[in-house]
Amino acid sequence: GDVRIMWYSDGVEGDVIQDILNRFMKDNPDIHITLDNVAYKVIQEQLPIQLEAGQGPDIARVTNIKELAQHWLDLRPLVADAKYWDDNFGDTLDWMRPDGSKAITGFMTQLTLTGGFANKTLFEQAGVALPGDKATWDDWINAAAEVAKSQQLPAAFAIDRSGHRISGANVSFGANYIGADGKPAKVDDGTKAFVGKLVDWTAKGLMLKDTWVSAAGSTYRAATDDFINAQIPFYYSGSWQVANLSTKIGDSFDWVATGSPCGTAGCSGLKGGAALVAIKYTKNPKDVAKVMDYLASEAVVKEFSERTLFLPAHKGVIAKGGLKWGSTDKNVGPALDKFVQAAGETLPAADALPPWKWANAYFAALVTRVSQVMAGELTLDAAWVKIDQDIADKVAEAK
Amino acid sequence: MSGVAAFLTRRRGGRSWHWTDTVTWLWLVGGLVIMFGPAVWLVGSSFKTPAQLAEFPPTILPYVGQQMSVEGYDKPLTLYTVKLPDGSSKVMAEVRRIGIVAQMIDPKAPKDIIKVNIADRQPVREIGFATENYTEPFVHFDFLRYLRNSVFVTAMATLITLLTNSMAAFALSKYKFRGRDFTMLLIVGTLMVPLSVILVPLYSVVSAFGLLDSLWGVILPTVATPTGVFLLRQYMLTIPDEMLDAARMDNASEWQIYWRIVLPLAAPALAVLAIFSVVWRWNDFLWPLVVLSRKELYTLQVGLNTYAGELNVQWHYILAMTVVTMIPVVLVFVFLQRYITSGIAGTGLK
Amino acid sequence: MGRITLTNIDRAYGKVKILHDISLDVGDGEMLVLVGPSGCGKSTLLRLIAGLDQPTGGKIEIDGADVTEVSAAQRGLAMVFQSYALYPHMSVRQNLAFGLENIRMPKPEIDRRIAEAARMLEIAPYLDRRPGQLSGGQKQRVAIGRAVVRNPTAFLLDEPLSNLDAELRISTRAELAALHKRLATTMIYVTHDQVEAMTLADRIVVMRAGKIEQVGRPLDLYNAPANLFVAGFIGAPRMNLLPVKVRSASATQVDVDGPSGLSATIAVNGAALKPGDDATLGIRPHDIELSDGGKGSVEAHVTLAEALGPETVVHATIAGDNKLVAVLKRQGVETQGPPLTLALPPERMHLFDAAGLRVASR
Amino acid sequence: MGRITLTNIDRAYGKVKILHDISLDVGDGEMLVLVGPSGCGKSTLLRLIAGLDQPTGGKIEIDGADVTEVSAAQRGLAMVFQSYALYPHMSVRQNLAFGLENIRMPKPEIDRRIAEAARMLEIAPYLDRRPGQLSGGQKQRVAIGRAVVRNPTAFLLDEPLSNLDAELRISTRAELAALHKRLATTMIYVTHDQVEAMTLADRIVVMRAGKIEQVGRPLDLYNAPANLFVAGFIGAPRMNLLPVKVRSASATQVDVDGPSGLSATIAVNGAALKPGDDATLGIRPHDIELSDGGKGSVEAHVTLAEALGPETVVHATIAGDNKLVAVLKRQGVETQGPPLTLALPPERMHLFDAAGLRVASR
Amino acid sequence: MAAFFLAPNMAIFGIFVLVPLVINFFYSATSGTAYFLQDRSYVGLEQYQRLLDCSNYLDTATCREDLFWKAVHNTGLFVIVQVALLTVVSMATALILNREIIGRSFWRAVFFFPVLLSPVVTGLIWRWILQRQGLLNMIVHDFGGEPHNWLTDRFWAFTAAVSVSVWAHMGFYTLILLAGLQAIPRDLYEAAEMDGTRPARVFWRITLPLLMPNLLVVIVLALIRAVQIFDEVYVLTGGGPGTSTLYLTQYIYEIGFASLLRNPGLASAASILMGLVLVVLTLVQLQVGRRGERKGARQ
Ligand SMILES: Nc1ncnc2c1ncn2[C@@H]1O[C@H](COP(=O)(O)OP(=O)(O)OP(=O)(O)O)[C@@H](O)[C@H]1O
Ligand SMILES: Nc1ncnc2c1ncn2[C@@H]1O[C@H](COP(=O)(O)OP(=O)(O)OP(=O)(O)O)[C@@H](O)[C@H]1O
Ligand SMILES: [Mg+2]
Ligand SMILES: [Mg+2]
Repeated sequence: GDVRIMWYSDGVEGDVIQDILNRFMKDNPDIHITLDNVAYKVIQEQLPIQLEAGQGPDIARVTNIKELAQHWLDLRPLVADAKYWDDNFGDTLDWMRPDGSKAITGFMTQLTLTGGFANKTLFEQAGVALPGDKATWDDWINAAAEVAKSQQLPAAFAIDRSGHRISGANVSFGANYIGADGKPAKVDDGTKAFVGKLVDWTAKGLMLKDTWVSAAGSTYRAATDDFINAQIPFYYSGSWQVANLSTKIGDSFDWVATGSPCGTAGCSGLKGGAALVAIKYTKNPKDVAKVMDYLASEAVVKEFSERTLFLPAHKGVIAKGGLKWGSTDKNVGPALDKFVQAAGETLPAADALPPWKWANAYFAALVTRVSQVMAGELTLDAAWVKIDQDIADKVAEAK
Repeated sequence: MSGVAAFLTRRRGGRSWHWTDTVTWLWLVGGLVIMFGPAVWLVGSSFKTPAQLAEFPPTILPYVGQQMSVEGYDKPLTLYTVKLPDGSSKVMAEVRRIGIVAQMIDPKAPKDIIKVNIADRQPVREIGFATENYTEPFVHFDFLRYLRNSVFVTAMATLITLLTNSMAAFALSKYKFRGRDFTMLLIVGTLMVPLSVILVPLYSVVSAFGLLDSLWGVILPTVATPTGVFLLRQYMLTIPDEMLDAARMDNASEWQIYWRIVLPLAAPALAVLAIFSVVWRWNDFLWPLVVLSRKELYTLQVGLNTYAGELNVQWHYILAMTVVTMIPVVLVFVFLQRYITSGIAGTGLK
Repeated sequence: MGRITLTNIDRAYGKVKILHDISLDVGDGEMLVLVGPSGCGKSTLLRLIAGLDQPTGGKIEIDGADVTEVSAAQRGLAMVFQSYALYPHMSVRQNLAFGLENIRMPKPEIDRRIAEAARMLEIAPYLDRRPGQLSGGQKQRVAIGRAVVRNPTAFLLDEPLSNLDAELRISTRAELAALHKRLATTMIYVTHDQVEAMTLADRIVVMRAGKIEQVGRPLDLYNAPANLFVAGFIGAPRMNLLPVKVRSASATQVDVDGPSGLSATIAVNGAALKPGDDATLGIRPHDIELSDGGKGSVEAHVTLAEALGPETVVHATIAGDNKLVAVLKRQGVETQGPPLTLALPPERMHLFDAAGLRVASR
Repeated sequence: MGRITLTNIDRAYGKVKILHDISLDVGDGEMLVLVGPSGCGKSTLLRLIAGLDQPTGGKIEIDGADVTEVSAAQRGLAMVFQSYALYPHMSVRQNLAFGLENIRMPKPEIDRRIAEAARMLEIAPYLDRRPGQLSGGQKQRVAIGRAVVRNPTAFLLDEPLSNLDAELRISTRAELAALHKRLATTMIYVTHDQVEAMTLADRIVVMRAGKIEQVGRPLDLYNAPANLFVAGFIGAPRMNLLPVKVRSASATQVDVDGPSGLSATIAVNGAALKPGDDATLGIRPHDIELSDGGKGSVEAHVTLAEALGPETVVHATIAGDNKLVAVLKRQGVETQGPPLTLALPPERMHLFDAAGLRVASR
Repeated sequence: MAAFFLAPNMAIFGIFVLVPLVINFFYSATSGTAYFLQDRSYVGLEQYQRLLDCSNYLDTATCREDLFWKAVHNTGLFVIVQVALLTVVSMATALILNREIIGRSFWRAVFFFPVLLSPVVTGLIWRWILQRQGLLNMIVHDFGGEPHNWLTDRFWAFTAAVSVSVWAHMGFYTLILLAGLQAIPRDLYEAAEMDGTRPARVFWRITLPLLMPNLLVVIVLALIRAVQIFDEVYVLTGGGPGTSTLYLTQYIYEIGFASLLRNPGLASAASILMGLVLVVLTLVQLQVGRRGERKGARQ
C-alpha cells in the first residue's frame, strides 16, 4: 500500500532518506512511499492540527514528540522484533510515548547533544591555551575573554537563544526543573546561579548581545554566523552544527568541539533530537511497521548517521563505533567523537528533561524572561517571579 | 543629444526647470538606491554559497577564492596575497594550514615551501556564481509541478477575485439599497481579521467542505478579499452615473452595464487589484501550508519552505528560488501596470 | 406608437420641489419642445420620462400603458444627454453599436444603420476615434447618432445641438426635422434656442421653476403669449414691456397711457380692465419701425446699436428710464447719432393685466 | 496691458496637424471672436494662448514679452472652459474664491467680487451648492464667474454661453459686453453663435481646419466675405450660393447668367474675370425680397417655411435643383401655396471667382 | 439587482470569513490546548479577564499578561508612526510617478518591487543589511562613520521596523494612489493653473480632496495592516531588543501557535480585543471619510 512520510530537513538528510527509501521500495514493490518534504513550521504548527482532526501522514519526523504522544501508533505488536527495538532504542523510547506506556512508537533519527565549539585558530593566535576537559564555565569564559581582547573581537562567546541550550548548563549548576509531583518546580538556585552569570556576562559584553537581546518571546536565534566568521572564539550550541560548521567554515580556521563546560554539579549537556514516529491514524499499519523496521535497522541507521553527520541514537551502532563520518574535513571526525563521548556525561536531571511533558514550557519561560533581563526591561528578581508565573499558567491552561 | 537633455529636464508641459523637478529626480534616484539596492543585493546573494552568505561583512557580489593547479599537487590550491617580511606582497598558493601557520608556495617555483602567519595573507578572490543554488533545486525539487500548482492557484484566485469583488463593488457603489452601508461596514470590518487569528476555525470550515489537500481549498478562502471590494468600490464611485443612465437608455441589462461599461472604466483599479491578487496569491505561504500536506499539491512558496528546517535554513536555495519565483510576478506587474493610466471616465462627458 | 402622457408629475430632491404637478400629453409622432430658463427642470422632466429617475408623485404612460415603475431599458426610448455621456472606452462606432448589440441586432444591419447615421451627422471620419479625441461638437453629434440608430419609440433630446456651430446646427436641425418627418417618431426636445424651438416644434412647452406656463403651437405662443413670462421668454430679442395705465376700457378696445407721452388704443375681446388699472403693454422689437412721427410714435435715444448684418438691434431709452429694443432692418444705425423716431403699431401690441395675464386681443 | 501676438503658431497631435501657421495680433482691450466649424481648432488655439498646451512651432507674446515657455499660471489670463472644469468638491462660492485666495486677496475684497459676479450672473442663490447640484446652465455661469472675479489681463472664453437659455444668454451677453467696455480687458471668445459673434466682436476670426480664413470687423465680414467659406459661414441662415457663368466682364461690372433664367449685372472694382468663366453668385437670405416680377426676379417653389415669429425662413427651389433660402419679414407663408416671385437685388449680390475668392465689389 | 451582484462575493465571504470569525468567538470562551472546539472546556469570559487584568494600563509590569500589554503599547506607537510615514511616502511617490517623467513604467516597477518579495525574504534582507556586521555598517564604516548595532538599540530597532515595513508596503499604496490620481480630470488641473495656483496649493485644495476616496482606502488598509504587522518584523528584529518591537500579532501567534504549549483561547480573546479596537478605528475613519467622499463627489 501507500505510505506517506512527512519529513523536514536541516541539511542533506532529506536526500539521504529518499535514497534509502528508494532502495527499500525496490526491494518491496508492494509498498509505495511518498516522502513529503516540508518546512519545519509545518511539523510544528500544522501537524498538531491535522493530528487532532484524526488526519495526517503515516509516519512523521517530529521534535515535540512527548506532547503529541497520544497520536503515535504503538508498533510493538507490529514490528518484527520488539526486543531489537527495546535493546537498541530503549533509552529514548520513553521520549515519545505517553507517560506510563510501554509502547514502541518510533525511534530517534538523530540524537542531539548541546555542547560548545571553540575557534582553535583564534586561541592559538592569541596564545591562549584551550581549557581542558574539566574546565568550568568560568574558565572557558575567562579564556575566551582573553582571546577576544587580544584579537579585538566583539565578544567572548555566544549561546543560541533557546531555553533548551542553557538548561544543560543550569543542571550542571544543580538545577532541577522537575518537582516531586512531576509538575514543574519553582526556579531553583542552580538555575539562578547560571542564569545570573549569563546576565552578568552579557552586561559585561562578554556574551554576544545580539543573539539574546535582539528578539522577544521564545523566538529561536542562533549565533552560528558569528562563530563562522571568527567573531567569537567560543560558541555554545550543539552537535547538529557540526555539518553546518564544516561546510561554512571550510578551511578558514580550525575548530574543535569542547563538550559542555562544568558547573558546580557536573559538566552536563542536554540531549534532544528528532524522532521518526508512526501515526495512529494510518490505514496501513503493517506497511508502516515494515518501513519503520527497515529504517531502524542497524545498517540503515549507521549509513544515515554517517552521511548526515548526525549522532545515532542506536545503542548497537554506538557500541560498535567505527562510524565512517562522510566528511573530508579534518575537524569533523574529532568533533563528532567528542559529542559521542560527552553524551555519556550528561547528568540525570538533564536526561530527565527530554521525556518530560513540561520541559518546553520551562524553556520558553526561561528564554522569554531572561532575554528581557538582558535587555534591561526586567530585574533578575522580577524575572524569577514571572518565570514561575508563566510556567504555572501553562500548567493550568493545559488542564 | 540636446533633445535628450531637454526631454530629461522637462517638466509637465515642457517648460523650464522647476524646483519640483529637482525634488522629483532626487526622490527617484534615492528610491532607486533604497528600493532597488536590496534587490540587486538579493540577486547577487542568490549566487553565493552558504559560506559566503554567512560571511561578515557581506559583499554585494558573490566572490570565491581563486584556485590554481600547481604542478606536484593533485588538487587545485587556493591563492593568497601574502605580505612578505620585507614588506612586499606576492601571490602564493596555500599547500596546507596548520594552526596559525600556513605553508605556502610560489606557483612559479613550486618547490620551496614558505611558512606564513595566517594574519599576513589575504585570499585572492574573484567573482564566481554558485549556479548550483539554481540548478540543484531544479533537480531535487519538483519545480515544474509546484510551478503549475502556483500558476493554477494564482490565476484562478485572481480571476475569481476580480469577478466577485468587482460585482460586489458595483452593487455597493452604483445601487442604493437598504443595508448598503451595513454591508460595506461588514466587509471593511472583516478586513482587520488577520489570517493567523481565524486559522483554526477556517481550517475546520475548509475541512468540513472537504477541501483539505485540494487547490480549491487554497483558492476559495482568499478570493472574497475585502480589500478588493473596498478598493474597487472607491474607484467605481468616480464613474459618472450618466454613463450608466446612457447605457440603460441603450437597452443594456444591468449585467451588460456592469460588464461592458463599469468594468472597462474601472480598468485602472482592476489592474491594481489584479497585480495585488497575483502578488498575494503567488506569495501566499501560511494558508497553503495549512491546507496542503501532500507535495503533489505544493505551491512554489510551500515547496520553497522545505528548505527551512528546525535548526538550519538553507538560505542559498531559498534566495535562489525566491529570485526565480519572482520573475513571473515581475512580468505580470510589467504587463498590468500599463492599465493604470488616466481615468478616462470623464472624457465621454461635456 | 409613441404617445406619452404625464399626469400630475411631481419631483422633489429632499425638501426642494423641482417639478410641480406637471401634466402633459404628447401625441404620437409629435415634436414637443421644452423651453424655459436654466434650472427650471427641463432635464429633470426628461429624465423622468426616460425612466432614469422616479417621480415622487404622478403617473407616466406610454401608449396608454403605465410605465411609472418600468425600467428605462424597457421603455424603448432613446435619449441624447445634455452631458453627452458617451462611453469613453469605446470607439465612436462601438458607442453607436452598443444599443443595437444589446437588442441582438444582426451585424450587417448594425453596420448599415451606423453608416447612415454617420453620413447624416458627418461623423464618418471619426468612427474609430474615442470620445476623448473628439471636439465638443463632434461628441455631441455622436450622442445624437447613438439615439438615431436605435429607431426608438420616442426620442428624448436634451439640448442636442447646443455645441454645434451655426452651419452644422442648421443642417443638423434640418436633418432632425427631416428625420422626424420620415420616422414620424415622437420627439421631446429641450432647447435654449429660440430658432430651434420655433422651427422644429409642433408644440412648445414653456416651463418656469418646475411649472408649465403655456403649451401651444409656436406661432400661437409668439403671437399670443398667455402671460408676461411667456411673452418675455419667447422671441428674441425679448418683447419690450412698458408699464401703462388704463385710461378707458370697453368690451372691444382699451386706451392706455404710457411713458413718454405714449398712448395707444388696443383692440380687445372683452377685457375686465377698468380705467386707472395698471397694465403692461408689450411690443416686440421686430414690430417696431422707423417712422416720421405721428400718433403712437416715440422719440428714442440710442444707447447701443448691435449690427447683425441684415438688421440692427437698437437698444434705446424713451422718456428717461424706459428701455426699448427695436430690430431695424437696416445697417448703419449710430449710437452717437440723433434720436430716432420709432413707430409702435397698435395692432402689434400685446396687453397684460396687473396679474401679468394676457388681455385677449381680438 | 493685454496685447496678445501669435506668430506662426503650429500645433500637431502626433502626425495630425491641428493648427497651421496661425498669426494673429490681438490689440489691448480688443474683443476678438473666434468662429469656425466644429473641430477646426478653436479650443486648441485658446489652450495654446492660455499656456495649457504648447505649440509645436511659433511664438506667443503678451505685451511684447515672449511667453511661449511661460506657465499658464504666470500668464495672468483667465479662461472659461468649454467643459466648465469646476472644482467638484468646492461650493460655488469656493470655486469663485479659489483663484483670488491664490493671490492672497483680502477676504472682504473677495466677498465683494463674488457678490458682484453672483449678481451679474444670477448665481447668488446657488453660492453654497456644489457643482454636482447645478443644472448645465448654472454650471456654465459659475465657470464664467470664476474668470470674471479674477480681473485678468485677458479673458479666454470657450463657448461661455452655449448652455444658457435665450434670455439669460442675451442678458449675459450684454453683461459681458458691458464688462468688456468697463474693464477694457482683452477678450478672446470662441462661439458658435452668429449673434454673439456679430454683436460682441471688435473683430472676428474665421477659422477652418486649423487655418485662418479671414479676420475682420463683423460687418466687414458680413458685407464683404473674402471667400466662399466665410460667405457661407458668417450669417444665418447661410448665404445662398448659385453657380453662374460670366457673360461679359469689364473693369467696373460683370454680367452673369445663372439658373432659372437669372441674370444679373454686378458692379465690381476691377475683376480678372473673362467671359465664359465659372463663378459663384452669393446672396443672403435676408436680402431677398418678395417682388412682383421684373429683371433679377425668380420664380421659387416653397419646400419648407419656418415661421420664426417676426419673419419666416422660406426654403425654396428655383429651376429644379437649385435651393434658395429667403427670410421674409412676414408670417403666413404656406408650403402648399403658389410659387413665390422673389427679387434678388443686384446691389446686394456677392461674386466669387472659380477659386472661391471674392471679386471685389465697388 | 444589487443582491445578484453581491451574492457570489458574500457567499464566499460568509463561509470563509464570517463563519470562522464567529467560531473564533467561541474559542475565546474556552480553554485548553486542543484545537477543536468539541475538545475544549468552556470558561466564559475568563480569558478576557486574564488579558484585562491590569492595575495600571500604562505600566505593563502591573499587568497579569504583561507581554500582551507590552505588545499593545508597542503596536499603538508603531501604528501611529508607520501609518503616517507610509501615507506620506506613498503619497509623495504617487505624486512623483504621476508626473510626466521618462521611463514611467520603470520607475513604477522600482517602487513596487519590494511588494513582490515575501515578508520573510524582506525581513531577512534587511536583517543582513542592518545587523552588526551588515551592509549598512560596512557602508557607514567606508564613509568613516561609527558603525552601530542597529538591531539591539531600542530606538533604532523601532526605526528599522517602521522603515522596513514602509519599504515593503509602500509600493502597494503608491499604486492605489496612482490609480486615484490618474482618475482626477485633467481639466481641473488646468483650471487651477489658470487660477494661478501654486503647486502646494493645488495639492492641498485640488488633489487631496479629490483623492479622498482613495486616500481613505490607503489609510484604512495601512492602519489595518499595521496593526497586523508580523512576518517581516518578526524576521527582522524578532520582537527585540527585549520586547521593544514585540507586536500584537507576534504575541497572538506565539501564544496561539508557535509555542509548544499553545493557548488558542487566549489568542482568540486577544485577537478579538484587537479586532474591536480596529472596528472602532475604522468606523471613525469611514465617518471622516464619508464626509470627504461627499466632498469629492463628481460634478
Ligand atoms: N441632485 C440634485 N440635488 C438638488 N437639486 C438638484 C439636483 N439636480 C438638479 N437639481 C436642481 O434642480 C433644478 C432643475 O435642474 P435641471 O437640470 O432639470 O434644469 P434644466 O432645466 O435642465 O436646466 P439647464 O437648462 O440649465 O440644463 C435646478 O435648480 C437644479 O439646481
Ligand atoms: N488629444 C487629441 N488627439 C488627437 N486629436 C485631437 C485631440 N484633441 C483634439 N483633437 C482634434 O483636434 C481638432 C481640433 O479640436 P478642438 O477641440 O480645438 O476643436 P474646436 O474648434 O474647439 O471644436 P468645437 O467647436 O467642436 O469645440 C479636432 O478635430 C479634434 O478631433
Ligand atoms: Mg438641463
Ligand atoms: Mg472646442
